[in-house]
Amino acid sequence: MRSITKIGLAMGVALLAAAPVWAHHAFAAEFDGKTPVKLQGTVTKMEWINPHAWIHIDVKDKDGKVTNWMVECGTPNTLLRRGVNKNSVTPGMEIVVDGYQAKDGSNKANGRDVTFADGRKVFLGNTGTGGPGDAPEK
Amino acid sequence: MKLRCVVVGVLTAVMAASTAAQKTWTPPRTADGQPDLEGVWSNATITPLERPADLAAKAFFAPSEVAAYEKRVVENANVDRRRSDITADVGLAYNEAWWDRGTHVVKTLRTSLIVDPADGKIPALTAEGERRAAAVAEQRRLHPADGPEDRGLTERCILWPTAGPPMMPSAYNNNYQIFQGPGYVAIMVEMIHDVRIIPLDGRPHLPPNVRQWLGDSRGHWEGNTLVVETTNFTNKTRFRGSSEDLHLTERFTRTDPDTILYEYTVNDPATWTKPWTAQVTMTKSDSRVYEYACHEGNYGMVGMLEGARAEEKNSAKAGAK
Amino acid sequence: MRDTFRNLIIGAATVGMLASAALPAAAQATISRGPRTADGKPNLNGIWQVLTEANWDLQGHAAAAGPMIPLGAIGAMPPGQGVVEGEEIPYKPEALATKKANFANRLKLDPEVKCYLPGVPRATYMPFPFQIVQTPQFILISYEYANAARTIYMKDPGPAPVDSWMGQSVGHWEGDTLVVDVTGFNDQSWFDRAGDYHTDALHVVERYTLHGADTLMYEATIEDKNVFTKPWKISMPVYRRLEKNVQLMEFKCVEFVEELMYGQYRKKPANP
Amino acid sequence: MAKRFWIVTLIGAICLAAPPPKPANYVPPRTADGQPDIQGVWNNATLTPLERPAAMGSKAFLTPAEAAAFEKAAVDSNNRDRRGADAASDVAGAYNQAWFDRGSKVVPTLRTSLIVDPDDGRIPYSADGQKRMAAAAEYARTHALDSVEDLALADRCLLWATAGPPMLPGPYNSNYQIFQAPGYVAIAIEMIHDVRIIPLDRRPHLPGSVRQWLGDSRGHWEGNTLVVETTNFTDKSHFRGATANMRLTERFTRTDANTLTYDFTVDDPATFSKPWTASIPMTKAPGPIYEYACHEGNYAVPGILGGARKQEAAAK
Repeated sequence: MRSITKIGLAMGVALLAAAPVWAHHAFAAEFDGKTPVKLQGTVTKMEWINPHAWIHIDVKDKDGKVTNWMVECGTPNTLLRRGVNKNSVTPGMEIVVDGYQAKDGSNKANGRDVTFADGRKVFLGNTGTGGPGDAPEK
Repeated sequence: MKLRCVVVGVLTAVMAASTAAQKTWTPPRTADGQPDLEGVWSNATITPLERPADLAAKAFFAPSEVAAYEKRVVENANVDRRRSDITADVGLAYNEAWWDRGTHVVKTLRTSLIVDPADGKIPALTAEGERRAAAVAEQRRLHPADGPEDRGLTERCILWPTAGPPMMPSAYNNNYQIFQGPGYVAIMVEMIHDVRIIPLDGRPHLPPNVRQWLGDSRGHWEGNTLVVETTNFTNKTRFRGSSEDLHLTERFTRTDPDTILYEYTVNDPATWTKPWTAQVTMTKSDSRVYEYACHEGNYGMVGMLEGARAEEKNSAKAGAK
Repeated sequence: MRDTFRNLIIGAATVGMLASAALPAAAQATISRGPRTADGKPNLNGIWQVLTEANWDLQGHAAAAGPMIPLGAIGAMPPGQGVVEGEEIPYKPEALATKKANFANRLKLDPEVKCYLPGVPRATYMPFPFQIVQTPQFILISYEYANAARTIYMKDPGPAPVDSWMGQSVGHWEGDTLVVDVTGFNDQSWFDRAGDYHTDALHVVERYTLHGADTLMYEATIEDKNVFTKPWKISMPVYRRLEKNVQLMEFKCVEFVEELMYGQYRKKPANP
Repeated sequence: MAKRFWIVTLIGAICLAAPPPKPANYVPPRTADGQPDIQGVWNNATLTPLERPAAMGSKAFLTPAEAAAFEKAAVDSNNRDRRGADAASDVAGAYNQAWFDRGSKVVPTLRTSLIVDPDDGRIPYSADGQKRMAAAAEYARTHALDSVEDLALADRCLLWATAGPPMLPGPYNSNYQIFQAPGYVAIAIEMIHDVRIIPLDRRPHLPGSVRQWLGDSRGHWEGNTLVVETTNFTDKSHFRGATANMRLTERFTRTDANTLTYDFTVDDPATFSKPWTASIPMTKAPGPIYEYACHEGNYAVPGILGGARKQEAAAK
């Protein structure tokens, strides 16, 4: 960390500040930092739509009651360029979502981190789609 | 640690070579004799619009500095910024997987997109510009989400800076496809499927009472440079606080097979004390423009408005207790 | 004498030939070659618009009152002779029931009410102009309605990665006809305001043929095994817009439906 | 009221006579594209009613003397100042002849009805047809002025009998202008500015699902007679009780420079036991066709319905 030069730091700060402005919408406006959620469930539908992709998952609670959650992800077009396509995430997949619940209290959350049970990231160009882009990450 | 490392494209001598070659290369011609700008281009870049404070005096990076700088910026963007402060964390909800801000500085190696004024900063606002900016900020502060009109044009799926005009690099989807037919240059902007069809026949602009989100553009060729004049902006577009009297001049020059130097001059005396100019290098892409149907899937808008209503109810309840 | 006589005959023959060339395009047996691009293809560049009432209802229909009483005659449906070859759309029985339910609930369900992208072929016959910018590898169609747009790839880029509203268009020339194969649709768009719909199995093949300099003949064959018993075809002429300095303008209609779609979430709703 | 006129004239001149002779074999001029020329402004007003009045019994034709007497009596009666004995009948007789243009002549054939077949000059209703007509009458009686749909089509400015089709003479404005162009005959109808554009190229009718107030007409020439087939009627026009499946055949034959004989045959098995035919002479008129903008000035409908509502409120 120490080796970051002044330039890097400055740039980093600028970038940081810029990030939320550039998002399709400020997540804080829709999701509530005070209600984090951890959802483990089965994908029922994957909506590859703009401005945000949405994963629909069935989440079973301790006594087996199933509720369907909608998880907001980023813009899909970026991933299409890395070889992700509609077969990358299909109904039946088991995933774990770390995120925050929607402010209006509905069963919606944002996908802060969306991983497989074994911790592998879901949204990488290399999830078995052999797409270009980032190096496989363990 | 879910740090996702990104292979950093290391720019070496290639960069220097292409800037030097700019002068001698002449673009091929389209079927009807126009310099050929066709193809898919991206203007993603990590170079910010305005020069960061700590680089105040430095207009250009030396070629040797570029690689290290780029590496740091990209890594910094990818660090898993789990924050203790929850709202900041929520605000940074994505990691790099979702962004596509680009991994390179502009090929001109400038430290900012702005080239004039020389300090790389947007010139001072006029008094009216200050007043207008303050009014907008106040409105936003008092009415963050009373209705859809209070949200930004991107959140309303109406207009993204990538379309502008001017066409600004943004968080992602910085993709354009240029088509040239006889008498026309057409620019398809991926986000939000806006197509700028620019007639080259010197016809007059639309009547001044006709205002359009993307204004009304007219183009002509000066040698190998396409010059595009755009007027007729609405008073709702507000590019960085601009007024509806914004007069924009854009210049497209293909400097080598893989680069278009895109330069725009913002002239809006009602807002800035003097005109200012920026340059972005657009790089040829072998990808394609995908559909960005934004409005059709805009669950976010409902979420934001309902979120605001929920908060009001809660604070009302809290107040009533 | 003989020469003058011969010249006379030749003169008459040429006049005859010239006369036939001057015959109106429709009278000539083959479709006139029409204007050409530099690479020898029919020149489809220009601003075009359909005049039929297909967007109200692809099938023949009488005029009818509209769903919004306060609009009066403005909201009424104009009559149309229909553009479907063979009059009827060959719905499967259960699918016809869905279409009728769609029509009954059209103010809630028709994507056009919400300014959603029109899909194909509906984008062609929306009551708005569209512009074709034709290049050898790509043909851009930019629609004034909701700034919808399509790039027709003359080289097949492979299957569409995800479903989309406007689908993925791959074109090729068959003689003087541009044939466009469109796949990769989602199931959201409608074909018209009468509730005619499809699923994501939709496959459309369009044909654009110049018919004289200022008219295009447009055909579209529509196929969806989930909804129709067999492929069916629509066809209609498209007319070039000839006004001076004509250009596409903006109809970015998202702004016009925000009250409809989000008004209820306002802090102070207009009509609570 | 109409029946009383007939009885009066009959008493005056009771003698039977053969119908007048058929006109000589007139050959009409031709339009530029070779169609028999039926262009010009025509009027089909006549004192002869569609159906033979019951009082006439089996009398198919008037004698010339009877016709002349009748015409004089009819015109005088129409012009009489019918100040009624009581207010109601006075209001009913509100207009005198100055406002009407029912014509001043019976048909040249002196027939006692426009209907030529069946011989009795009456509409041959089937049992079903009669049942439906009775039911409609009963409904009208009990819901006279509930809503605008209960008013006559003419009162609603939707459709007048002069347009039909078939095109019957009205109390006024029975004026038509015919235009002919290659492949088309067009009939402009003054009331209510309806234009029937009849293609002659034998193209198919509109799809059966498409229903129009004036139906969908196709024409062709048989010698000097224009034959027009019309189908695709709505289930709202009910010409004399007919259903939407009515098939109408009209025949236009110019019999002399100033006369266009217009015959029509109505075929609707659900309403009429057999097809029936009527013949109406159209006589050349100076014209022009004036604009008849009906709906734009229709104060009557709000007056009628408003009045009914007011009376209902008062009765409560």
